[in-house]
Amino acid sequence: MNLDFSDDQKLLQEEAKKFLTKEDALKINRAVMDSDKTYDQELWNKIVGLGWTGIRIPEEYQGLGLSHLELCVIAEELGRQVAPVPFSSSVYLFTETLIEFGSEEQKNSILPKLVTGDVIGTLAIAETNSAPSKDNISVALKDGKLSGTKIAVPDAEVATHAVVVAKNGDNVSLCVVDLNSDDVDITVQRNIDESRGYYSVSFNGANAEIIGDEESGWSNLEKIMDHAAVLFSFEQIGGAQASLDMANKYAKERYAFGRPIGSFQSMKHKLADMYVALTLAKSNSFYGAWALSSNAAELPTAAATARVSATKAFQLCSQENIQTHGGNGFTWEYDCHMFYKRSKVLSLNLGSLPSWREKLIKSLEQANIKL
Amino acid sequence: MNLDFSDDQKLLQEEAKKFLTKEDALKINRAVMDSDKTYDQELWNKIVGLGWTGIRIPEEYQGLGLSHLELCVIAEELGRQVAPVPFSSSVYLFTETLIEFGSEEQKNSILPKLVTGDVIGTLAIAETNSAPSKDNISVALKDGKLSGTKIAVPDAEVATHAVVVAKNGDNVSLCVVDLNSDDVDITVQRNIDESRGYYSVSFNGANAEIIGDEESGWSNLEKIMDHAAVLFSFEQIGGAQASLDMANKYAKERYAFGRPIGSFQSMKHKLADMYVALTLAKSNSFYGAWALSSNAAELPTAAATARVSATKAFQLCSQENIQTHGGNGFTWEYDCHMFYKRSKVLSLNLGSLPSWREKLIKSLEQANIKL
Amino acid sequence: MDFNDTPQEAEFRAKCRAWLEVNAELKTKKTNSAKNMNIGNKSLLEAAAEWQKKKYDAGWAMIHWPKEFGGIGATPIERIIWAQEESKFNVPKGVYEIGLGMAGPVMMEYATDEQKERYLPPMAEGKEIWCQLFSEPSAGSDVAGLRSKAVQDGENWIVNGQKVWTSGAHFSDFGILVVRHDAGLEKHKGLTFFFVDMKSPGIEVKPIKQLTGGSSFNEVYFNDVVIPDSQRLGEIGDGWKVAITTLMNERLAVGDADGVDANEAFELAKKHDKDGEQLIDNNAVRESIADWYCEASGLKNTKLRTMSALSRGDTPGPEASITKIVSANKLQAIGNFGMDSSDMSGMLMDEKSDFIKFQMAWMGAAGLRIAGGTDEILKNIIAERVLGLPQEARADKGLAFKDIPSGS
Amino acid sequence: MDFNDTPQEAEFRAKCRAWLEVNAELKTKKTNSAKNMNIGNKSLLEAAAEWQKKKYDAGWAMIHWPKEFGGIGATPIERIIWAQEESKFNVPKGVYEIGLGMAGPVMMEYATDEQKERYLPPMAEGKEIWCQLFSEPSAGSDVAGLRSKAVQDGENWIVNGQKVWTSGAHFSDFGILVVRHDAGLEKHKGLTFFFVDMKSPGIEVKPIKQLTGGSSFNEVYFNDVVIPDSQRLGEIGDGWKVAITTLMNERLAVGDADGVDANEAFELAKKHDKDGEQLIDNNAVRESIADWYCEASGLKNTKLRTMSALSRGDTPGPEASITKIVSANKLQAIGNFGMDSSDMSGMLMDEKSDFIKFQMAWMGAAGLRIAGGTDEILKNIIAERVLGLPQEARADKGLAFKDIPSGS
Repeated sequence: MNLDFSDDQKLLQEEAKKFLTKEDALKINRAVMDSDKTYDQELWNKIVGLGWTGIRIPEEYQGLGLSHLELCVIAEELGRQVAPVPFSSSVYLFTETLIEFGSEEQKNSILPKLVTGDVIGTLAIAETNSAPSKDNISVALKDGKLSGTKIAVPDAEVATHAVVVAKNGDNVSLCVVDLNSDDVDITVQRNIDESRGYYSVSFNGANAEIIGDEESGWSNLEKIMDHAAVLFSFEQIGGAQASLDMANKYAKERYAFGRPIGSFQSMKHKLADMYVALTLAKSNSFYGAWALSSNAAELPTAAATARVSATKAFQLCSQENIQTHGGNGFTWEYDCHMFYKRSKVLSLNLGSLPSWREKLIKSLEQANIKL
Repeated sequence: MNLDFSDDQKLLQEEAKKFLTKEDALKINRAVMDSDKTYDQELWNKIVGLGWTGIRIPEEYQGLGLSHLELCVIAEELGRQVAPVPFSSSVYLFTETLIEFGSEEQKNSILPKLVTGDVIGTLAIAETNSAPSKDNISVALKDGKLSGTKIAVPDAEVATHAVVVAKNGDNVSLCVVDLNSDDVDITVQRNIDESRGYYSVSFNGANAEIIGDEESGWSNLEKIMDHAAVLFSFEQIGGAQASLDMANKYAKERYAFGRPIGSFQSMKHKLADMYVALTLAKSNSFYGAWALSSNAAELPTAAATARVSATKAFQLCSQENIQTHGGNGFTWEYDCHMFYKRSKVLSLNLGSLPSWREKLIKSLEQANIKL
Repeated sequence: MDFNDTPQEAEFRAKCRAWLEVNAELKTKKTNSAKNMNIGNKSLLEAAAEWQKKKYDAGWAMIHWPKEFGGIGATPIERIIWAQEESKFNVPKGVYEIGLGMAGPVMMEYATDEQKERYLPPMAEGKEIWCQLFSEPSAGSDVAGLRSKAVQDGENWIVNGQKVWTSGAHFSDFGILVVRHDAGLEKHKGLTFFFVDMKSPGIEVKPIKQLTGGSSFNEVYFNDVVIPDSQRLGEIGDGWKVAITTLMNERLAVGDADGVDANEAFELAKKHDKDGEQLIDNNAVRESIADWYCEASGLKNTKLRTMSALSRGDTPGPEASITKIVSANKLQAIGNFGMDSSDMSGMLMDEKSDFIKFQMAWMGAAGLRIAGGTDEILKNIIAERVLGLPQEARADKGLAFKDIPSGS
Repeated sequence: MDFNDTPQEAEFRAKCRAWLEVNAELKTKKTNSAKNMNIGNKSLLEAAAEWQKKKYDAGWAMIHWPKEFGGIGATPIERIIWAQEESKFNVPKGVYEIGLGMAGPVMMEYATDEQKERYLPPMAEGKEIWCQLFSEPSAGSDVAGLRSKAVQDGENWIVNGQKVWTSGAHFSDFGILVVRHDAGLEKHKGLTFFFVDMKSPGIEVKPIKQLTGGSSFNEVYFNDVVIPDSQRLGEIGDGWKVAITTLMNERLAVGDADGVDANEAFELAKKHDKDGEQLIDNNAVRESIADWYCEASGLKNTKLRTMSALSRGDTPGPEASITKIVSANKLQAIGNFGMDSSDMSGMLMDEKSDFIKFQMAWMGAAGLRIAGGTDEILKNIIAERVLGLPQEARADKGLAFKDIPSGS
């Protein structure tokens, strides 16, 4: 019985934490927010240099050949420090798709470049402000050419490639597109988190190559979403933990009425509620990590469970961290808002909380899993 | 602008409160719980003697000829003291049906007896453990004879008559039945509130007389439910207020750690939350009372709004009153449980909280009402 | 019970209405009145000044004030009727409210007759704008813990320190101010109240950038600012007594959270689909909207009950204290709902979309739960003042202010 | 990460399993093990005694105890494995848990060698049942505020007072007891710990009737009860130190709320229809079940993380403290859900219906949120012991117990 990371994985996590602390990722994130940029190139280069983009890429493609578990601990640290890099898009979404469904040729040509940073990827799904479904995909793939517009594509500006969910005759297929092509127009879309970039991406007959079985695009996408749900949940618990830590520190240092505000029972209970939500989310994320790394049949359930509780925990912790900070929490100067905004963006990036609750129940109906 | 009761109505309420306090209705309720009885005959006789069962009955039928508003203030006091009498069944449900839909003959024969207490009525709706709907009524009326079984009929043992919702060919009709008939079998059903009686009632060809238009039985029932929702909401806010008052008193008197527990912030905020819920419910109930007494077009919306918020307020207040009392709150000896149980019974008697939320939204969809 | 005005009220309402119809434009569905102050938004300032002057000239500016200062001595219910009618018209808001609502009553009660004559009419007329200088970086919920210092120097006081969360400081002419004149006294006893010319040398105003990216508030620094003793309001050491009236006015004034409510959630749900299904057909959405509707209706009817009391000439009960707690939390929940409704694209802020107001609500609500008294402080107030629960033992009781633990 | 036992753990589990399969009956879906003690339910007492004896004879009764008292010196992870396996079998519960879980450790740590020899084996064998006597009418959350008095009289102590919430007092042979020996000392310093023969003259046991109508607990009155000083556990004045270990054991032992959980809600929703629609097709129901499932799964996986720590030989973290808060509140919500699901007939308690367990949950949860530490006390514990937030100033600090305000 071991629902925990190994000593090696914990060591990797410790090193990631030290690195991001030394770089002061939170401060870099603030600088990105205050600029027109949507990520930090230098920090990203260093992350690539550390090999994190190749963690899951097999050694034959110049990656580190490690497991999802190593990715989970890195994700938690990136979440804790709100790092402004295209890691989630490129690694959890794009690279995972390549590894799971890429042909030998596709893997050979792209995976090594993901390791070196020459390729950065993303995943383009949404087209309307409704939840994407098999039936509302209209970006079309025909004779190897892609046309139509995707919205809310994360990191599309820095990304060189995208996996695009496309209508392909009667099927939905996944395909890979070079975003630097002249047939692709990328326009920034303002979003609630000034340190993240979301874009509308128009394809005007751009060349696209199908990845994976062309009839299974939608179910393959669902599999990638399950993978990403677990990885995102680690970013979320990292952010939730950081929010709770900030609130805790402030509650001890801030005095009102002659005593630390953390000695007031309403503050204690608020922080206890945050701790409870975070602990449940963390335990469920560990379970999700196990299911992901062991490719267990329970993955759809475990991923949705991790996702729902991590989304709730991060939203609660970042929201009540602001409340704990009082007026200061509502300023740009304090860091609280970075976590509040990131909590919402992380929750929406893979589909909303109600959507994931629904996925969870569907998985229970299908799998007949019992607690 | 006057969203308040008149001085006369407030005087009536004050007298009702004094009467029920002098009688010690709460203690009578406890005695009923400790016995096999499901109501108190003596208290009921006194209530009849005060004329309360005839408040809404026109003077031509020997009633007091007053409005729904007078009934609302009485309801609030009965709720405050958890009075163990068949008032809600007989007055809010049965009498209201007679007044709204009875023929002149029916009114002549029954209304005066409701005033004198010779008739006590109830309303029989449910047959299964699903929410009653037009389509799941199977108790059948044919050639003036009723057959089939109703369940969860309140006060059926003490009641002499019932309005029964029955399938009548293709229609649903309301009809009046004499419960003392040999063709009616009444069996007590154990329920969560030992001071209230619910019964299964079987009709074996009992004589029944249609009341109201035979094709409009269901919509007439809905109208009666809207009336009752407002009246029940006053019982509920009375109970919620009593629960809050108990919690407040205990929080001031009970000491722990050398101070009154009401000085702890978590207790303060708990009681503040109860106060907030109660205030919203009370204001909505006042609005419901206005809509009911003025027969306003908004009644379905106002009734559902009052009902939903009063149900939530009473459930919250009675539940957290137990929590405030700690271990004592969980004993039979303290009064807290009487309110907890009554809160749930009052909420279910007219259909559950989800059902009323649904009615509220339906009414908004139909009426296009704006705040 | 009835929702109709009394004959007198109806007559007064008709009068308000008649004047408004001539002088302003009725709101329509499409009207978006400029509600928020923006730094340097001159057109709002100008528009507000113009409207205020118009009202003043016709006697509508401060109707509850005595005639001599530009009012008509209106009753509380008449004030409400005026406000209800005015709110139906598209008129500029956000410039004068604080001065008129908070500085006005204090000046009315504590200023000398000469000062009232000098300051109140221009305040009502809109010639001079007032702001309020209470909160400090180390004194938020515990306002009385403020540290700005005033030292008496002959006929003057020299003030040093920093205030925060001052709306409109950058365009105000005067401010009301509470400062500490003696840190050797107990916390509440060492405070004194002034009004100050915002153009005084040594006053520096800096905007505070908020979570939203906007700046509706300011920090105000005082560096050896000279205030004549004649601008003291109340006795030396009575500062808390003077301030507390103003604070209660603020807590009432903050009131309802502006922005999306149950109706907007309902409209969105009817219009929008998700997963191929109309949102309004989703029972979870229906249940949430039902609960929000009940809360919104409860607040509205609570206000009507308060008005009923006013209408009878009674003093209203403490019910109003619940408004901000309920509406700010509801706003945060509804904001979240709106963003979740557009799923993967819920973060996109498109000015033309149906969702932007939900995003603004979600951001703004985080501040509203704090401004004008946090959820926690307001619940304490309900518990102690309404329910009569005992105060906690005060850690700062009986201590000289300078000896109170402050963590620094 | 893996969910498999280590080879040693697997071997131990197989041993447990093998013995259990021979000696008990596997639970089936239909098995309803008698979980609750009922006054005078002799068959449960007998069945429990028989099972306890069987385990004792085979060495399974208290496996973590040393051999000399009937154990096998098992590791913490082995204890868990045994408990997991035993819980899969239909064996009687509710008689010995408190004695073995709370009195056992105290006796093990504080009793003399002779006393251990005399009392521990019969306790493990089930010949003698023990109960716990801490709470009092005026000392619930503030257990140390207890008032029962012990006065020393030569070699004996004379005890007077009243205890409450004592499970199993009416069938227990011995009890562990904390009382006040000196009200002139500070609250926590005036307490002393004993064990007492429950058949002593002057002890009177009365059942407490609960909200549910049942009686699982008792009041215990002490009238001049004589306890030999030799039955003192720990030094005079060390009563709180001895008691606190036991209380922490209780808070861990209370743990998960028994009764309906997300699975039962899910099963009900799949089976039941309302308004002509399957409940499970209602999105509001789906969302609630999803949230309950996540909470239940979170608690389960938190336990597995604790086990992982034990399995490595580490001391587990404080995560366990959240179990009762979460599960008792979830139980109350799910109980409500079940009752609301049958709408107008939701109050009917039919032993044979699907709904009765939801009704019992709704009633029981109101008590579970209090028993073994209220929600509020447990949140304080998380805030102070886990998050390190500062304690409030204690109103009773430094005062002699008799001078502490008690409101009476």
